[in-house]
Amino acid sequence: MTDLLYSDVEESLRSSVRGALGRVTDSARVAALYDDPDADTSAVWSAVAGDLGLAGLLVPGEWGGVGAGAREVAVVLEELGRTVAPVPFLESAVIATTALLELESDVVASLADGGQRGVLVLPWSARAGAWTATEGGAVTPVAGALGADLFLVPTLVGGTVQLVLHESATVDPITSLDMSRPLAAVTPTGEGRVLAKGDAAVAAVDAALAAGAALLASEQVGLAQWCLETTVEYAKTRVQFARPIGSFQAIKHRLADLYLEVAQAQAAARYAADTLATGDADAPVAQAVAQSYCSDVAVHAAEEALQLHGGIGMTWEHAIHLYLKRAKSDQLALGTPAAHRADLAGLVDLPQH
Amino acid sequence: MTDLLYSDVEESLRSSVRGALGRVTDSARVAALYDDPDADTSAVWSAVAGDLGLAGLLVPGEWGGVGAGAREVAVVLEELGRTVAPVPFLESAVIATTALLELESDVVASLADGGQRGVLVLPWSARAGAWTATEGGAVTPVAGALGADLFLVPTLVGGTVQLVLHESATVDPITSLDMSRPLAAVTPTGEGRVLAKGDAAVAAVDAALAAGAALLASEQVGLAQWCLETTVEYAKTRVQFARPIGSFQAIKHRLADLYLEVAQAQAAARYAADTLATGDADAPVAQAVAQSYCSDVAVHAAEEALQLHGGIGMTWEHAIHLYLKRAKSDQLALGTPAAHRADLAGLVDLPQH
Amino acid sequence: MTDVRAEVAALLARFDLETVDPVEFLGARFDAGLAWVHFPVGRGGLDRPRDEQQVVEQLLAEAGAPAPDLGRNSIGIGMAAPTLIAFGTPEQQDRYLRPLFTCEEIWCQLFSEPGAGSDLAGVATKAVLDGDTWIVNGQKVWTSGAQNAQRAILVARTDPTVVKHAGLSYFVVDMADPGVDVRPLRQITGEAEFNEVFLNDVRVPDADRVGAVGAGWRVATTTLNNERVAIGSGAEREAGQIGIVTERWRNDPSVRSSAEHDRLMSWWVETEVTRLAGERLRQQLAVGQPGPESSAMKLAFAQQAQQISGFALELDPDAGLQYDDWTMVRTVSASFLGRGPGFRYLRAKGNSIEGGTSEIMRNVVSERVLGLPADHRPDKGVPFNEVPR
Amino acid sequence: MTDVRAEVAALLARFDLETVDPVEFLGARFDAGLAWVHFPVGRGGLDRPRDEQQVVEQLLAEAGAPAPDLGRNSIGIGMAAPTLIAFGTPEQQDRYLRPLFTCEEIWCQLFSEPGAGSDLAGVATKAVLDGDTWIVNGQKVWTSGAQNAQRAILVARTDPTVVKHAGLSYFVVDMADPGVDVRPLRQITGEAEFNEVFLNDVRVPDADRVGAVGAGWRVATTTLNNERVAIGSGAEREAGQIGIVTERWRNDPSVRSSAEHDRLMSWWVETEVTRLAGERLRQQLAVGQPGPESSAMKLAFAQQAQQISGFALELDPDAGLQYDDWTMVRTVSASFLGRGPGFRYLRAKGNSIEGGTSEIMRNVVSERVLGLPADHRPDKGVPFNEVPR
Repeated sequence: MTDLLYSDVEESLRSSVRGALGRVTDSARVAALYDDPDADTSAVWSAVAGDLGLAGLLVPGEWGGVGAGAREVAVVLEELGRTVAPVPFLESAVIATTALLELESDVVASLADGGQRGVLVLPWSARAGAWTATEGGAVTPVAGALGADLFLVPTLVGGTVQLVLHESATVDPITSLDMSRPLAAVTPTGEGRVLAKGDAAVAAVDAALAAGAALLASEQVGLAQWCLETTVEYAKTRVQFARPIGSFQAIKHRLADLYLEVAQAQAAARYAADTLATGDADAPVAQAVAQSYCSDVAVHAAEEALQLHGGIGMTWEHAIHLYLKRAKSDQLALGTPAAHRADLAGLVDLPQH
Repeated sequence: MTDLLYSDVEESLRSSVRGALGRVTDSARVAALYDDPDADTSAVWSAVAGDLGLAGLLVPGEWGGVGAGAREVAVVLEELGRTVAPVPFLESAVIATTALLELESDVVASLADGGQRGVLVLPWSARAGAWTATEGGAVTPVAGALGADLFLVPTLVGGTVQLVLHESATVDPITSLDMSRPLAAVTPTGEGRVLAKGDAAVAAVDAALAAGAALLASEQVGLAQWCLETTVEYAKTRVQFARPIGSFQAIKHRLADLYLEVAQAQAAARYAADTLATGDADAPVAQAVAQSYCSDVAVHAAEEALQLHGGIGMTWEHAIHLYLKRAKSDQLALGTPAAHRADLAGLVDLPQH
Repeated sequence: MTDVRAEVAALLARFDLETVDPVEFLGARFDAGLAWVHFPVGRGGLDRPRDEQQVVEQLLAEAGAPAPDLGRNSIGIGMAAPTLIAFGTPEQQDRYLRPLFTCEEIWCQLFSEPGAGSDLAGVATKAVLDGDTWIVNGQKVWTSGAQNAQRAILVARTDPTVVKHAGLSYFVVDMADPGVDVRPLRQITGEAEFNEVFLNDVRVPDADRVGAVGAGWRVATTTLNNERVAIGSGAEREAGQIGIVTERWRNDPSVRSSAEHDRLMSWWVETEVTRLAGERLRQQLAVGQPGPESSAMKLAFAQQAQQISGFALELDPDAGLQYDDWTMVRTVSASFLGRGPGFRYLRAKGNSIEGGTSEIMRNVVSERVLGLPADHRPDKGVPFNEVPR
Repeated sequence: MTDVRAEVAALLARFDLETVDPVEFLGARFDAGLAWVHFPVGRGGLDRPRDEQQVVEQLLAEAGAPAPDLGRNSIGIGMAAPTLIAFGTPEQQDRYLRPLFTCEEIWCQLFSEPGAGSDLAGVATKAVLDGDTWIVNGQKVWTSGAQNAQRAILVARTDPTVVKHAGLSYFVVDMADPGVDVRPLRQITGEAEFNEVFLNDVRVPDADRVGAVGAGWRVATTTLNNERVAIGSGAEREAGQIGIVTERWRNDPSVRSSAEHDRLMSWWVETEVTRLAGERLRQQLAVGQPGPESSAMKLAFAQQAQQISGFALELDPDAGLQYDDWTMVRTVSASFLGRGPGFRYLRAKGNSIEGGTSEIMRNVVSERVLGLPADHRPDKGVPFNEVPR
């Protein structure tokens, strides 16, 4: 069985990331993005990708990366989820990076040091085995495109999928449910350079989306943990009817159920990260399980957090709404839970008919 | 909008039925059927069908019936559900009777006075539009066959469905999850008399199964109400940690949720009974809604009753298990909830693909 | 005996509905006793049975007569008016009812506080008598329409030395008082549908107290009982959130999936049985069996609105990832369905909080419908100012 | 320093495993200190670290050596033995541990009572000291294996005038005492897997008291902590109820339906994440981070067993309507999966009751894992005989 715990190195990484994020972002800065989508968030990218060098976590040393793996990336994503950090780490340092690594393209070096950001130009709802290459025209809605430098565009040319690298594109912002991960309509411009064709291109895109799905689960776990912890603390201090609301048994039992969900989501996300890291044959199953489960847990955690905070949870001034919007968007991102369960059915030989 | 309440006449009927059932059956007598399936339950049939004349509720006066309707039958079934009464009322006085009425067959007169019992020989899981006529051989598992006098057998003859009346059959008892509604394998014997052929036969069987499904919902409501009321009473009196368990908020909230379910089930069952009684065009929708909803509510009510009674609920000596077994069997009877939802999709134009 | 049909006819005969000024017409309607026929003569009513009001409303609607703006003045018409009739002085009734009905004066409600959410009687806003004027200080929240209101109904604590329910009084407040500070309260949807209202030395004449000093809880309960919980979302099948989803499913095969189909049908069934149960409850109320059962309906309505609006986003993920507009606007009345799928999802989260949380609804059902014992309340019998907070 | 591998080898060398009498072998194993290596020398152990026991078990299993019958004597070996080591007198340890390990003496547990279900410390069975003998009267329930047991561990009330936890004492009872009346307790499955045990003037020598008078709760807690909650249903994917359903689904296309498919996959995912969380918890325990988190696992296990076994009946309604056998039989150990679908459905209902109800598990998680405040307990600090019942 794989190691589902966190190593000391991973905990130390967590603590660096948490410290850095604490210095460069907070919920007020995230909330400001809803009124001013152009507010400057470059400090978050700089801190995560530049100062800590995390953009290169997945990239081997020979291409300027750290040569760590998916387990470490998962820890970073847990922390990004905990803070709803406005940073395209998953989009560039995981998804685009994985596509390039899969093709053994040295372009990955320009992403590894955080100097440039890459994006896989597909709708954010795409998942491995379920996406369509563009035949030209805008692709929408794409996450991670605003501020990106390198556009990896799955393109259909004469019936064959090509993965084309563009260095420029028209990027039209889209008002997003989750403004901390803003979406855009992307129309690549310029000639572009073909990185791969046919099966190789398809395999690179599928690998990128699979890695994204596997590791999005850790972002969802971090988010759900924040919701659970914040709500438990609130329940201990909020007094109604002369008692902390956390002493009411119905509240207690719901939080106990939520704890169970979060604990299970954590195990599922760890398993997905570990099997991805080791190239385990069970990785596709682990990813489908983690995405279908963690997506719903994150949404449930945010919804319970809002409800148990009562009226204050419905207000703009409390941070919960940022988590709810991220959780709901994450549920739709990279394949819905039902879609991943359908994929899983094929993997474990449980056909529909 | 249809009348979803109970008329004074209906309440008076309820009170007669409740009184009669109180004299002839109780949970100990039902439990005894599990150890001795041949224990005599004829007094229940006599009381309901004979003394009160309820076997003829649906049958017009000219055929010796009462000429009442589905609303009154629903009230009787609520009471039978409340007591898990071991009596084939639904099987004979509703399903077999409806088939004969649909064919305007005077055979119905022999059922109307309760002197004979009829049974539609189909598996108990059959529903309108989803059943197969026998080509000979045993039909299994059939409810209401033990002790029946008239066997209405949908039979496939030369590719055409016939509804054939047999006055004898080989009836082999089957150990049933719900021994208060014992099942059997039925092989008709003798020549039989063809009551209808082709579309007329199919329509009669479908009408019988539809009426059965519509009114089974009321049995489920009565059963669920008993579970809710019994559990609420227990929660008021059972003391743990020096408090009645009904003062613990988690228990209270679950019972509030169950109350809501039961109230909704009751409305759904009333609507199904009323639309059946008036031949309303919405009756098929009402039936699918009532069966898919009330089936699950009855099971949930019995399961909650067991859980909230704790250990005593797991014992043979408490009556809850009789209700759980009936509820689970009723859920499978005359179409599962998922099957009825699939039917409903066709009725309200919400196709799967 | 008055025939309300004749009275309506007489009223209508006096005006050209094409050109009439709404305020003038509503004033005349009030004076004719057709505002609330069950109210006393001279106070907008005719001392008639309550159910005749339905006849009046129907006849006036059929004629196309101007109606009071319930969107803007639901608090005034739905809650303040019946409370004033039940507890107000003749002077208060004479002064307030007519302009309230004509919507010349819009009302809002100052009940909820940050510290008194579910615990409605835990109000901390203080009113201290100074001569014949009450000086009010405190903070209220979730006040819809406060920015447009001329009057407010207020519950404030006039005696902190007795148990919480006993120390409250009920007032009519002039929103033009310089001590009233209304600030928009932005919600997670981006809109500010509600306000916070800060009360700083607000002066309320004792003549504007409704009911006895210390009787505020009883008066407020009358108000809240008139905050009629809409039972379900209406009598139509496929009303509300489910209707939006089914319409999409029927018209757009691209959102259909067999994995989601049974879930769709389950929600269809859930909303349909809630509709039927709501209808059954209305039939019971009509024959005189009212009760706290409507709390269970509110519970079902909130669950369905929230779950189905979330499900809708999953059916069309690319649309669900987007939002129509985050611009902060102040709205006058609640819109649950009028905007995009993301708005509907977020706004529905309030359904289980506003007007009593789902947790409180479950308490009500378990205690008042099922008769289960109350939970432990440490503040029972304890003076308000001795309760730990 | 002792090497347990060498000790095992030495033990194995002394017997022909083909022919050896199990009792003789187990006695020799006990004497060699290989029963529980962390127990003291002379009492079945070698004073070795606890985790070396796994090595012993594995080596003996590989060699095919006779093992104690845990099905019959799980109470003795799993619960009584560690309690006797922690609290028993030397005489008690000498007298009881060896025959317990060899299964010459089977043990049962007399803790639960009809009036003390979830409220474990609410035990009403009385023990009154008469000279040097305790006279015990009361009723116990949910006692598995009582019909085959020679010994029992008993919790009884020795002082009703103090708070409930303080008035209990812990005893070893000789089940052959004429005052012990064991009656089968039939369950909803038709089987009697448990017993009721009536204690009428049962005589227990004071020498068979374990721990101090009044320390019974502490002793019992040790026992219960050793009632190791099986975390999940094992380390294999598709173990338990889900495996039965998936096997059926794969092998029998007639039970497949698209309406049920997403539900099947949801349960598959649920059981898989519980399996992973259980594995993660085992890994945490192995590195020394034990805790009450296993209560959450028990919760998940019960929910899944119940829901999936119910789902299984819906997949094949005609089979689900039937039952294998209602004949009352007394069974020695629990069978969850061994019989038909109806039995599995009914038996699973006990999963959320036995070993602590799911409600108690949620209390444990919320208070001991999440640190939420305790609910109101009116009996706190009140002598047992003054608590209203």
